[in-house]
Amino acid sequence: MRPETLIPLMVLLPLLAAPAIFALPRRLSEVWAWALFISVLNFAVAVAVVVFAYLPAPGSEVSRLSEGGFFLTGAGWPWLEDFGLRISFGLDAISLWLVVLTALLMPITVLASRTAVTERYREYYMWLLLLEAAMIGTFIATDVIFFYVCFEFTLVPMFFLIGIFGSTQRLKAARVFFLYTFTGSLLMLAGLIYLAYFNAAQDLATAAQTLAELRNIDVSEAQAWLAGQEQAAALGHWTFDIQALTFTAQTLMSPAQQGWLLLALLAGFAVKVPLFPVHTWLPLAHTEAPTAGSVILAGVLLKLGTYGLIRFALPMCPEAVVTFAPYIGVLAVIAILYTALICWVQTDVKRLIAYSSVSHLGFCVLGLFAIDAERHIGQSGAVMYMINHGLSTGALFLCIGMIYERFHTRELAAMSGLGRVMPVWAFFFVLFCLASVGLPGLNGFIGEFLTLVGAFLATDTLGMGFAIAAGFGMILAAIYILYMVGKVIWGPTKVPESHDHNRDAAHAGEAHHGPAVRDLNRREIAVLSPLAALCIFIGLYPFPMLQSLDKPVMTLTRPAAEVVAERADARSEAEREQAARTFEAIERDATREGRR
Amino acid sequence: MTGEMPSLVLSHFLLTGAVLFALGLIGFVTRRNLIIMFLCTELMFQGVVVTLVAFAFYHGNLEGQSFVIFVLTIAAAEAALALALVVLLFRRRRTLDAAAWADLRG
Amino acid sequence: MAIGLPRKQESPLAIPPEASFRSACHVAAADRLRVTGCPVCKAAGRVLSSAPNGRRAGTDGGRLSRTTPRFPPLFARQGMGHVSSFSLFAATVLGAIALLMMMPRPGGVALRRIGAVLGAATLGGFWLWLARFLPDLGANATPFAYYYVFSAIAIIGGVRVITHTRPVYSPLWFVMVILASAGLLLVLAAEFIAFALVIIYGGAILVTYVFVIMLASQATEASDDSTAPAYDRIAREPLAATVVGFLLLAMLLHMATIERPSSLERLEDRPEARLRVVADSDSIIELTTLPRRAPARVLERLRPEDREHLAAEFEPASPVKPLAALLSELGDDDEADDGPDADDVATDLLEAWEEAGRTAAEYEDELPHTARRAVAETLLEAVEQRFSAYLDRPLEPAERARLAKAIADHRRVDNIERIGLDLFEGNPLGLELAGVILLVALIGAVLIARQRVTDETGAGG
Amino acid sequence: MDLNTVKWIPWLPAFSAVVCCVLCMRPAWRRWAAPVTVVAILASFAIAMLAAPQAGNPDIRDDYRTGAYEQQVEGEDGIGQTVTAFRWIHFRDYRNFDSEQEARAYAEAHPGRGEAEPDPQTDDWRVLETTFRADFAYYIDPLTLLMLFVVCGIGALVAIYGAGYMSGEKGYARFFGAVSLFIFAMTTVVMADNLVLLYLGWEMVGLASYLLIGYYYHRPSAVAAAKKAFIVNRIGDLGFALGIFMTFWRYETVIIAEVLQMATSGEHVTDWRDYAIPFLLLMGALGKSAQIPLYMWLPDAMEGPTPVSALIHAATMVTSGVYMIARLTPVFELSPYALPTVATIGGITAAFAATIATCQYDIKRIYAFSTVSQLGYMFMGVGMGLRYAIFGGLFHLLTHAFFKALLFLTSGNVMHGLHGQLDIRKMSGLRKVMPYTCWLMFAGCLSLAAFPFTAAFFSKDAILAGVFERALGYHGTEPSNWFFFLGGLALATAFLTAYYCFRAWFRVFMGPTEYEMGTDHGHDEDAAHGGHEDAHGDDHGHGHGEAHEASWLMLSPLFILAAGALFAGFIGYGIVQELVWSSTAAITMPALVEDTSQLHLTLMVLSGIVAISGISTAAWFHWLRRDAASRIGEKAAPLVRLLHNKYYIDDLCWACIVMPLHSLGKLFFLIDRLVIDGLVALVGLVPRLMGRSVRPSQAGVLQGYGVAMLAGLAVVVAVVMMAVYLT
Repeated sequence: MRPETLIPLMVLLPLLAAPAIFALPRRLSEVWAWALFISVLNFAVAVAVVVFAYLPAPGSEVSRLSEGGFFLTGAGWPWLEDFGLRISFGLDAISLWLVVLTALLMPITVLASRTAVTERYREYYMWLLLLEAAMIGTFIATDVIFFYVCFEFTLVPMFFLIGIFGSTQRLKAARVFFLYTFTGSLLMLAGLIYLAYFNAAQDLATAAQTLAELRNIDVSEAQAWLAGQEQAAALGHWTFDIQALTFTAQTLMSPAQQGWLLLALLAGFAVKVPLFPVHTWLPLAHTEAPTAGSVILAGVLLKLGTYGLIRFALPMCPEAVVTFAPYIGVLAVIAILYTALICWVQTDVKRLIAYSSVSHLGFCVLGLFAIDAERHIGQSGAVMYMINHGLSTGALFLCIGMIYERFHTRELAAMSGLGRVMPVWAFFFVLFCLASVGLPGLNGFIGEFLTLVGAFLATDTLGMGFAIAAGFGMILAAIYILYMVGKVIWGPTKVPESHDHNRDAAHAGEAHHGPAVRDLNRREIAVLSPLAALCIFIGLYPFPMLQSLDKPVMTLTRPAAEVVAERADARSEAEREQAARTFEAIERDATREGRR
Repeated sequence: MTGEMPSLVLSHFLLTGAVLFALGLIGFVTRRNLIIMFLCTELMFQGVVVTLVAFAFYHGNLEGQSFVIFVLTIAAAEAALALALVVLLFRRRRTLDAAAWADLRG
Repeated sequence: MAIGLPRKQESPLAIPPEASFRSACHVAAADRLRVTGCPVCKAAGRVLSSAPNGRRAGTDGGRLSRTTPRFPPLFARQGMGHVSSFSLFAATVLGAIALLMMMPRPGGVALRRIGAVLGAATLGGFWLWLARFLPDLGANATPFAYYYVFSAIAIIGGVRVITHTRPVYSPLWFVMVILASAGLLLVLAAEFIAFALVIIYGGAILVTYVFVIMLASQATEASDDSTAPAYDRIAREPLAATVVGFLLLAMLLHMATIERPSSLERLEDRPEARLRVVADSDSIIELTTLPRRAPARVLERLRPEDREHLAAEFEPASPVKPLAALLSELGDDDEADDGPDADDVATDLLEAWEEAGRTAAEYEDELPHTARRAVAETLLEAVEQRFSAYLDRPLEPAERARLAKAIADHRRVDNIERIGLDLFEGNPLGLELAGVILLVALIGAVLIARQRVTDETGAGG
Repeated sequence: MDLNTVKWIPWLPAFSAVVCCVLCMRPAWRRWAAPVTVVAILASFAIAMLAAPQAGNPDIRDDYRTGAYEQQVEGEDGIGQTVTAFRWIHFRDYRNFDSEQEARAYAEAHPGRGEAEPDPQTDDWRVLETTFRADFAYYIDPLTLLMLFVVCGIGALVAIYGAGYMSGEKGYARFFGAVSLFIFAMTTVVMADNLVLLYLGWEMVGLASYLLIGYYYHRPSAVAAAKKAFIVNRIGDLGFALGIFMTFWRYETVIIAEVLQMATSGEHVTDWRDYAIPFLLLMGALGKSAQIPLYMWLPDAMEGPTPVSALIHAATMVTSGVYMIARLTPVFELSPYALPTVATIGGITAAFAATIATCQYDIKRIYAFSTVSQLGYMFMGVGMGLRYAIFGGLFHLLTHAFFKALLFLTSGNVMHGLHGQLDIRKMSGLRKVMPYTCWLMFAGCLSLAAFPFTAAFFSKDAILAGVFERALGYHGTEPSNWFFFLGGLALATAFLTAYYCFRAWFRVFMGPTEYEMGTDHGHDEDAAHGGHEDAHGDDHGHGHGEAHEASWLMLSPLFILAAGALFAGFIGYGIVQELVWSSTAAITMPALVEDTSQLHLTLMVLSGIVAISGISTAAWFHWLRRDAASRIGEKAAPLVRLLHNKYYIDDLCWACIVMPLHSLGKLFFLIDRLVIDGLVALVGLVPRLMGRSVRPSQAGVLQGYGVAMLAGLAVVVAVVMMAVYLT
């Protein structure tokens, strides 16, 4: 079976399984078993794709992963042919790792929500599988509208998951979550359609003309160059292929148009990433979402925003990205410091971690917009950050879910010194906290360190100041994480009382006095141990992932890097002229004095 | 003045008819008593009748006047039915206030 | 090939660049007017339409040749000859204010009195302004006087109908209005309508109103109106209603009184066309009408044998007898019996009469005024020739006047007959419908009255 | 044994850490944690010592005296060798060339960098090469060996002691897991080949200290201390990270050997970044070695169990800062102000900490502040930029490891015996009760006070010599009296050091033997008593439960340490001098020009006198005339209180840093909920308001509609009239 067919399988499998699960099995254990089977199967397919990725494509001896662009692309099916809409899909290194992350998190969340959800469970697992299908669909899409459809469709299951299975204020949270992201993404759609229109409105003559103006080269040369480019064939008629549109946006759009396109894209993705001013929906959604919901929300949904930024915003509007990078950098730094401080004063554990993921994604965005003429460390760091944040924060939410299952409270004040009572849980919790704070040796460090290096070295767009400010974020992160760990794990043992009486209701014979708290059972260890192992493994040996990311990230950031290089040259020329002028002025004075 | 012989011109009668019609209209809109409102519609009919006859006269044919006959029949029929309804309404809510019947509001 | 993008945006509305909105509207308005003629009189329109540029073909000249129908600017001298629209508007505004003050409002009795006074003053002032020429008219002033008096009463009655707080008095004032308008109708020589109005309206409808008001309104003491239900004492948003009402009135009046290009207008301009109201007592208006003929349409449909019988019935009273009597009267003061005998005089007069009738028919499609005058003159001349032939001397003016009067008397058809004829000949369908409507109304009223109604308010009764 | 086995040194303790974690699972297995850890550390120690001969370049050694040698930092004949374990973080970037030939030439010139390939979009050629390389690789040079000796040696001894000390603890395996994790981290720091790996070790050491300080986690003070330690370290690490970024920005590489190579190569043009890098790296060192701005975590770190204090907060972790500066001295040399700053901070910290130590009453606090001041000495030594100074600094590091570990472990014995009692006012005359501990501590104190011919005497003398050589402008440095001031400060600190350590000793062991037992039961608060039954009466009445001497398992390592503390001077002087001067630290050091033996002799005599006078004053006040001490104490009460409260610096930094940040957090949270949420809600409100404003127009009243119709009609008529009239 050709590897290309594996890719749509990952979407179709959960998509078809979801209604089946909803309809057929009756008992909770059956439904859960089937859901687990489907998600594990999907993970297996994902692993198969990774294996294919590392194998050399027929005819070339180097592994597929090492080519730059989309290495596994399928022809896809025509959807609305006369509008140029096709369901076309393709994987490159970035989307590959994100798909594997999604495929990994899904079985783990299903495994974790065995005891969490006891009523309306068929619906619950249906929505989970639909969510998985939508997410994987977004990552594999190479057609803009297919991407947008999946991007939007992720909202629906999430809305129901929060709305039905959340805690107290779940309806408000679901509503705010849905409307907030939805309005943002509508603007994005507008931008994308404008781009498609712009592309359709071009034909070779006018394209050469605009290119000549933009690059102030003569028309014939622009014509010749355009003829050479194979993506130029897409000019003149309606198409939504990402690469064609990227080519048009890069070459033919004026900086102003690119600015507007960037603003539209930012509107959609900034809300999803939660960048600073538009982040207020996240803490609300997280505290109200069920465990599985917030794991997926933090693990993958937030990455849709950053994935969108690197896939769409960076390559499509390089000029605008370079001009706007410092401002977005400022927003990112504010996000890091502002939310880190907020985390420190939180009383609800889940809200604390929600705010912490806003702070962490601030790092990710900082890395993304650290455009450097020769290096792409920032962007690679950002992609690594996405994956690592998914693992560590997802695991953190799982730990908290386990606490919530036992004590039905998330108040920090209500519990302390659980380390003594639940040592295994404590070990995992401390491990994931340290991973999320970016302790070297664990996976958080890779992303954080590389984004900071990228920000530090991108002197033209960001520079030292941003890295130092973000560095303080690292310290604040240590503060609020240790504040939480100190409260929850260490200190004198205090178990929330609410736990006792409902536990007694469940087990009549339980010794009613004293916290008969169960530590993690085998299932829960099975949930956490793969994530822990991955955290340590990626922390110590990220080499294969980093190696695979090099080329795709370079192809995506190359236009922006070229713009930075051009501007740097222009600046240096201006300086040189300036210096020449002052030199002449000095000479003139000297000669005048000489004459006098 | 032009020394022209002033004469009773159509406009005179239109003036009166129009005034009567306007009064009826204003009455209909301002008065809150249902019956008086219908009475004001009758007043409007009256204005129309005057105008009709004036035009009939000025056109030298009697179509206007014959049309007045129809106006009268309509007025009569309308009065009969309207008043019957008003009585019913009154019996239902013991008030003739038009505002009492505002259930179809937005 | 995918859909090519439209190169240039063709705007559907292909307005010629230079045409501005206003001119476009003007063109449309002018067309409309030319086609339908004066919105006021349908007949005039027909005439105009035949003439391409509004000139009536083959008329005797006169100031018909107005090329494009142009409305004079707003405040030009008005058709009513001596009323400037400014005064009209001033009167309307004052009237509105007065009415507003007179509206029933809680406690504002003093205000309502002032309003009444102001209203009366405005009405009086306007009438005086309109009728400032009455004194120098002398004899011809009577119709004006009647008009002014009756319309004043009607307007005052109307105002009192809507401003009176006690619902019982409104219909009574309405009766006053009915009577006044009946007067007006009489001025317009529509006696039948006037009286029908008084009988049907005044008598029947308003009585039912009073009856229902008595039935429906709670018993309120006669004197003070404070206990009257609130909905009677307070008007609903009087200000808005009054303002809008009088705005509409002002516009209607303005339209009514402006100089219009319609032929009727032209008629009024020509002095001779102005209707001279003959001051004779019994028949105010010299009414010319076509010879009374049985309605051809009716006859056609009848059975042959009925046709003669009916035709005879409808045979218009032959004019011979009165004319013969007049002739003999004129002739007896000299050679009594030497004139031809009555019968052949009658036949001569009949032939002359029918021959004149035929010539009059040509004017059928003429304007009513011209038709009426032409018919009258042809008949007068034909009979005059016969008389002078018999009396072999020209008639003195007095005799001519008596002859004209005799013809007029003969031809005069009084209003009721005319309406009957018009109803049955003009629109028999309308009549039938009217009957049906009345029947339906009757049944409806009965059914509604019999309906049992549960009292929503739960109060007794 | 070839050099490659060196790469196993860090991974043995790491493996033992994992084993310890597994051992935590079952109570029965806990007993095995200690042996596993000790074996692992000893194995690493053995590998390190066996690899010593291969390390470094034998032919460099003989001409180190003259310094006139030209050598490679790395490679066969270089100073140290690099051993790679596995690849960690790599980044590849395209290097563009205009023509194909250039690209091909470059590819041949740098094998293994990838071959030339045409650029699809533009017409030039490019080569894909690795720009950022950070592997798990280890750079072995004499300095590394010295540090390994300290880390693994002392580590092993402390681990053995810990086995005895921590027996019976519930978290026994957890302790040893953390210790082995620490050894792994420390060895990584010491052997790191690139700065990023150094940073990894740096932070892991911080984590290990966090876990160990917070070992007694049921005590909130321990948890707070652990958190404080980790956060203060993290602040230092931020500076260090920024230093790494700056070096990568400046040298395009993070590998220490390459950086040193470039720094020491002739044609290196220094720009502003070279001035900034040392200061950033210094910030990291200050955080880790608890110097002036970031020292407040070390005294609180005494909350941890004593072996931890001995190993981490005396011997190894705190010295990582000194090691880093020594390793990167050539980089520090680039900026003229860097090393003097290091020296100044060291000097001031030494004096400052010594003053505070004089008025502390808790033995471990005294030794904590003494560690801070001794580290100040080492900073001074490293910061001079002269051969003797750097030798002195690093030799002092070694000797300090011995005697400070000894002192801490003996105080551990005291605490162990007196059930957690550490306040010297509540105990005296314990020499009869705990004779071995008494005389072992006496040996440690002698060495700390730099009593003539003890180990510290030689190392401190070398530092003083270095300071005064620099002051006098020997070996090509220009004389500056600032270093005279530092020298004087150092001598004063020496006096104070001698005074406070013997003050403690005399108070604890001399005088009448009466003491108060401590409060904590053995070592564990847990109600369920651990297996270890406290053999001695566990009632904690006043004075009558008697102290006891530590077990042999605990005393044996102390004897070794005592031997080291006393005789390391003679044995180690030559070896350490050789190791230091042939390591990368001494590349840029000026050669020995003047003959300084005369200076050394005078300084030896001077410091001897100072030490003896310090000891005698301590004896006078705290042994013979204790009442005199108390009288002076009352007179100088405010000064004593100031010093006891550590100049109130802790409270100061709490008030002006921690509290404002916390309230800022609260403010931001408020803003987040009100302002930003408010705006969103506002946007939601607008449509609702519009709806409400239109509703009354549909009031349902008939006349209302009538008026509306009328108004509409009037408007229409008006418009038509206007249109007709105005045309």
